[in-house]
Amino acid sequence: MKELTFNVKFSRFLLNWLFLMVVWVAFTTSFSSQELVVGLVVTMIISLLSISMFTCCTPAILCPRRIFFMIWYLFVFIGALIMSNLDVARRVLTPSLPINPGIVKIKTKLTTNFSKMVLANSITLTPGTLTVDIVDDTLYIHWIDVKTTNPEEAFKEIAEQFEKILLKIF
Amino acid sequence: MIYIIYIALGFMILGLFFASFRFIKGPTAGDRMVALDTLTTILVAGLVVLAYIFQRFIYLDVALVYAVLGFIGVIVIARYLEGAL
Amino acid sequence: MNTAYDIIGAILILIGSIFLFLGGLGIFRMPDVYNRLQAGTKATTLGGMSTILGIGFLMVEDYWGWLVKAIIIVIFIAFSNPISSHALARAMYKRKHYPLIMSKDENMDAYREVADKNQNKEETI
Amino acid sequence: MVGTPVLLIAIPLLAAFVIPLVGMIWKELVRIIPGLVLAYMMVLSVTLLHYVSVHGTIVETIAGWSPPWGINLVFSPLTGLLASIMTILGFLVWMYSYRFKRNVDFEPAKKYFIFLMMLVASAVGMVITGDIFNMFVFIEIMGISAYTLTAFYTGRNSAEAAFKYLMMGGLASSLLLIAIAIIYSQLGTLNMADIASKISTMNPGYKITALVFFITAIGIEAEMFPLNGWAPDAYSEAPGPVGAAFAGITVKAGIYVIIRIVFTLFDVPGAYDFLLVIGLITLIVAETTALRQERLKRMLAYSSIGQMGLVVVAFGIGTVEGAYAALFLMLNHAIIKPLLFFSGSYLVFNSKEKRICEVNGLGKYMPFTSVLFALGAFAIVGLPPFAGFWSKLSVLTAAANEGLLLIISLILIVSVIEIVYYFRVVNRIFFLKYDKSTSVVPHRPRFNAVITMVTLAILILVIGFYPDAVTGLLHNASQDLMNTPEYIQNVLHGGQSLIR
Amino acid sequence: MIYLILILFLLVLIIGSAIYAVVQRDLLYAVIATGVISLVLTAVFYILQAPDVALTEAAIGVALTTIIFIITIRNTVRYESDNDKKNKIKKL
Amino acid sequence: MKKFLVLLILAVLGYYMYDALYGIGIGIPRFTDGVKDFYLDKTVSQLHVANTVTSIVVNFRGFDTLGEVTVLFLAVTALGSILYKKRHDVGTRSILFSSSSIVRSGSKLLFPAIVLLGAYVFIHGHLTPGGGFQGGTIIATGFLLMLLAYENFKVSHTVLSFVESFAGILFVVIGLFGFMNGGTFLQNFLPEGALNNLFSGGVIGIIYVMVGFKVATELTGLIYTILHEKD
Amino acid sequence: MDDNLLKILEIGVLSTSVLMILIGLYAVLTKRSLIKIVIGLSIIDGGIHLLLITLGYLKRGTAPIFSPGYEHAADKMVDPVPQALVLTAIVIGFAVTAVALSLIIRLYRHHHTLEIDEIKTLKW
Repeated sequence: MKELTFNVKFSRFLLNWLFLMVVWVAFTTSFSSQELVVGLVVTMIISLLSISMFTCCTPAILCPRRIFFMIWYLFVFIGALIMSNLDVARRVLTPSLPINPGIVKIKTKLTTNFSKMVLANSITLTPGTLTVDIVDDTLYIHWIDVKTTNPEEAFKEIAEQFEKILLKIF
Repeated sequence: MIYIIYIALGFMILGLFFASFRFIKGPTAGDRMVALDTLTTILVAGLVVLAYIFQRFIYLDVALVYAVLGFIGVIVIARYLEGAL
Repeated sequence: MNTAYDIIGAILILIGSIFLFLGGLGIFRMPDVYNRLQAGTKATTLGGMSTILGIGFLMVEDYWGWLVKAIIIVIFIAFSNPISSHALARAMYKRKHYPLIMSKDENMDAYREVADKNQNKEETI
Repeated sequence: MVGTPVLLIAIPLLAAFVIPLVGMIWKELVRIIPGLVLAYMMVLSVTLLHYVSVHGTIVETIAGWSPPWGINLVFSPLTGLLASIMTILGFLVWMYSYRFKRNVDFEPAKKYFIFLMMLVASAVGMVITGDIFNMFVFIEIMGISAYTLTAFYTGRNSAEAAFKYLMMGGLASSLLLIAIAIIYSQLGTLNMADIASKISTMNPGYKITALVFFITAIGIEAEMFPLNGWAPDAYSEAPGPVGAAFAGITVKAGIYVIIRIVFTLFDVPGAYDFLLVIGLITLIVAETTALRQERLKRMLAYSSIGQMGLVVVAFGIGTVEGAYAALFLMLNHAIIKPLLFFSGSYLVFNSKEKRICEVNGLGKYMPFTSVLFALGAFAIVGLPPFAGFWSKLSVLTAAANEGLLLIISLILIVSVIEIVYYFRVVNRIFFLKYDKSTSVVPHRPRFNAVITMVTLAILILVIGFYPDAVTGLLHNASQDLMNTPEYIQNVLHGGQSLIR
Repeated sequence: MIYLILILFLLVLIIGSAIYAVVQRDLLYAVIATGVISLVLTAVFYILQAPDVALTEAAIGVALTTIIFIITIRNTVRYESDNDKKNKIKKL
Repeated sequence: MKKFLVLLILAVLGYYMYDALYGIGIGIPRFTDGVKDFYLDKTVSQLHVANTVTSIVVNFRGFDTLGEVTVLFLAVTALGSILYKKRHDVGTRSILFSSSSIVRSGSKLLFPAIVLLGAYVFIHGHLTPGGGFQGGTIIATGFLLMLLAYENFKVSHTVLSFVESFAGILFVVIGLFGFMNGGTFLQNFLPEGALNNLFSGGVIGIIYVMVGFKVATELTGLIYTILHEKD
Repeated sequence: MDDNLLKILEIGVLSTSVLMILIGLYAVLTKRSLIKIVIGLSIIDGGIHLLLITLGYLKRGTAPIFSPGYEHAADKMVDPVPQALVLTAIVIGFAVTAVALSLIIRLYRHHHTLEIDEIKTLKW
């Protein structure tokens, strides 16, 4: 990995600090001054120590358009989650277990590791699919009901709706 | 309201029962780990419900820590099964 | 059953507990480890999230911290559950434990391809 | 004053945390600081003992809460005597092992001295604490130090001996916790004096249950029969000075805990007879087993177990005289057995098997060490001019005053056995011919070892020729042990709270 | 009532896992069973109104004990006796 | 044969223990003159600490905690000493390859949050359940996650032992500060504050933070040592 | 929740802890694999911790934490002392387990087996 410039590091640190501060307030569930002061110090130390840990994003991720897409993504995701659960319920409760499992591979256009993780997690939580492995840009997916083995068609079937939005966020 | 909580607890117990059955039966280590994972999640939900029954806010901390650490416990054994450890 | 929060909470708890039960039943009934993972992960994730949020809504009038803490637990679950099930699936896969039913031969090829590529590239932190 | 009793624990802990830091600066400090700390502990405990014998018991409270609520440390004539013995012995062991393992790498040496220091500190803590659960914590500290010191050599057998010890020790701590749970559930307190004052209200069934769990648990630490399976292995596989430390320090702490529990905490009437019986069985079994041993260190270990059995018998007599005799025995054993271990491990230093038959004729080539070993052997079997004689005599008088003739005869028979196996070794050393083919090579002891052994020998001779030097202390201590109401009074209702 | 059933179920689960951990000849499964024991023990402590202890048990028992046991198994043997190793070598 | 004998002994022991313990009576207030009520009372009225378990662990029975921290310290040291091999190079990590990029990114994302959770637990040790041990263990578990996910993740041994020693020294030194103003070891010498504020309980919070640091570094060192162990 | 149900709870928890202790003892006494022995020790520890917590339990009690809303509930609180003791005991048990497992690793280096019968070179 190439050396990061100071600006990049500092902006990451700020983002990290902000994120951790939000988490801290959620942990303490209090806005009293003592908690906030201690929280600022503690989160600053932790974000300094884990400057390269958190994510590769910069504060540019906080621009309104991306936040709008994030919220949209959330809704799409929750819809898919509910659909997948209904799907699981249907399969589990049917006595004959209607499954036809297999493994397919799809290719994604996403580049950063973090966005790939979000995509893979979304795929895992959507109807009938489970990410088994990820090698570079290829995702290997266990599909409970294989409809096609062609990568492009499978991609359309499984991941297109997420990737469209994720490309806009990252 | 309390009856709804009781019904929910009943469903959770059934879920725990089936998961623990799979834990004892499961032919491979992976099946057992799936059962452990499921047990962890159901128990986290159960702890939150119990915090409601006891009416103590601070008990939620335990559920939080439990959720995080159960996840790491699964990762440990997954890494061992993978052959990396 | 007084306020809207209570009703939302009650519905969420009921749905969530049913899905938790279905998750348990799913890992009991499904034939092999990947299908069990499918059923277990999805159902318990939604079930746990929904139950916890339901409790948060029930108590939010008492103290707003309940809902905030419930949300943070939900976020933790939503991130950690798929990761752990992915790690388990990959581990079973690396141990050459293949699904019971394979649909097409091409998929077997896809499998082997991954199995060969188990070496990761160096990535610094 | 030099300090208060709590510094006996706090300073070693502080030093244990400091040592990894200063080890980065200068490696030699890793050896020196434990010595300084042990010397400080020795000076402090002796000074406090002197103070206590004049002014009366010190009860030190921790965190400002008076005894039934907070933890307290009791520095009475009895505990002070034992703590002084332990710290003096700990300092001597440090001096003996100062150049020990000089040639191996830096890491184990650092760890050796930390563990040695913690062994002494935790034994002192076990003795001076006034709280059962605190005692449990100190037992665990002592346990972990002892397991690690046993496994210090990287040979085959040392890890096995350590694992055996750990298994027994783990069971012991579990049983101890059950006993503590029963006591707490009945009386609602963990302070020893508070328990002692309330014990009469406790249901006898629970009392006996708790006592059985306690004695089983501490019996493992104090090497009572049949729970002493770990001891010979641990003694023989550990390094020489560690064997001496086990014989002189950890076992003493275990015995102290047993007598404190039986004499002060519980008022179960049959307990003294139980101690008498179990002590006799330990004595006879251990001494007859020692007769059959082929390895020197194992023989010394079984002899040590037998001596502990004798101590328990003396306590089991149940009178002040008996306690006096037992304390005298403990004092003598703490001086003599380290001398035997030190000189014995020099005698068989290069040998792999460390058999007794390998010491043939070494008296001609290593006269100094051999003479010291013989002196120790004469002292421990109780020949008249040496220290062991007076202690054995006082045991016999105490038993005679109570009319326990059977016990007297048994002790005499066992003494004959003891004489047989020790004189066998002495005979081999001085009157047999040196066998060139054995792996034992005569060599001179190092300077620090010489100082240590000579100090111990001088102590033996002083006590032997002039026993009045210690009898006063021992009388104080034995009366302190038997006087439970005064203990309760001191701890719970003031006494002397703190000195500075 | 249902609360009581929950507690009794958890207790039975503890005992079952303990027996399983002792009887099972594959040490890996025994280790996973000890993980389950401490997981469920956490819930029982929680029900018995001891959240501090529950937190400690969860923190120590779930991840840390598992990792040290796993490393030990990884450095030594996975099966309790050598016969098991031969019989089960093909299985997972 | 041996098994039946053992089972018989265990059955007798079990019956005896059950019989003895059942009579104790669970769930009812048993003793009136125990230490429990004093602790519950003084925790609020004098120490101003919300969590009674914390006040017992750190203040009333603080000496136990000192011993307990020492036990952990000794265990870590013992681990290094027992597994010591006579060679100068430190062994290779027993992790052969790193995990998939999903786990790596996920642990990267979760690691600061887990460390923050641990810090939260031990900073709020006197207000909520948890404290130094739990928080320290959580932080160590976070490090464990990173060590599992990345095969080249390194923890500086010097920094670990430095922090560990420093926290331990501070614990004892804070205890010795208690001798000021004629107090005793581990006595509180700071203002107590008000109940349920973050800055309350005087020295208790500080000691628990120290314990947290110490436990975290000790357990991280333990994990690190044992992960390096490989035949 | 009436008293009869609480009685069942008491009996259940008590017998669980006793059974855990017995199961662990069985493993320690009869099993021949060293790791099984350590597992047995940790099961015994778990049983004892459960026993201690049970002894401190109070019917309809709550945790001994004076958080907002519970400042004056001291008479309803369960006994905090066993909880503090168990807190200490859990950490100590973990330390002992770690030492035991490292000893096992070292034994395996020399003997290449974990069977207690084959390792026994020293006599009892």
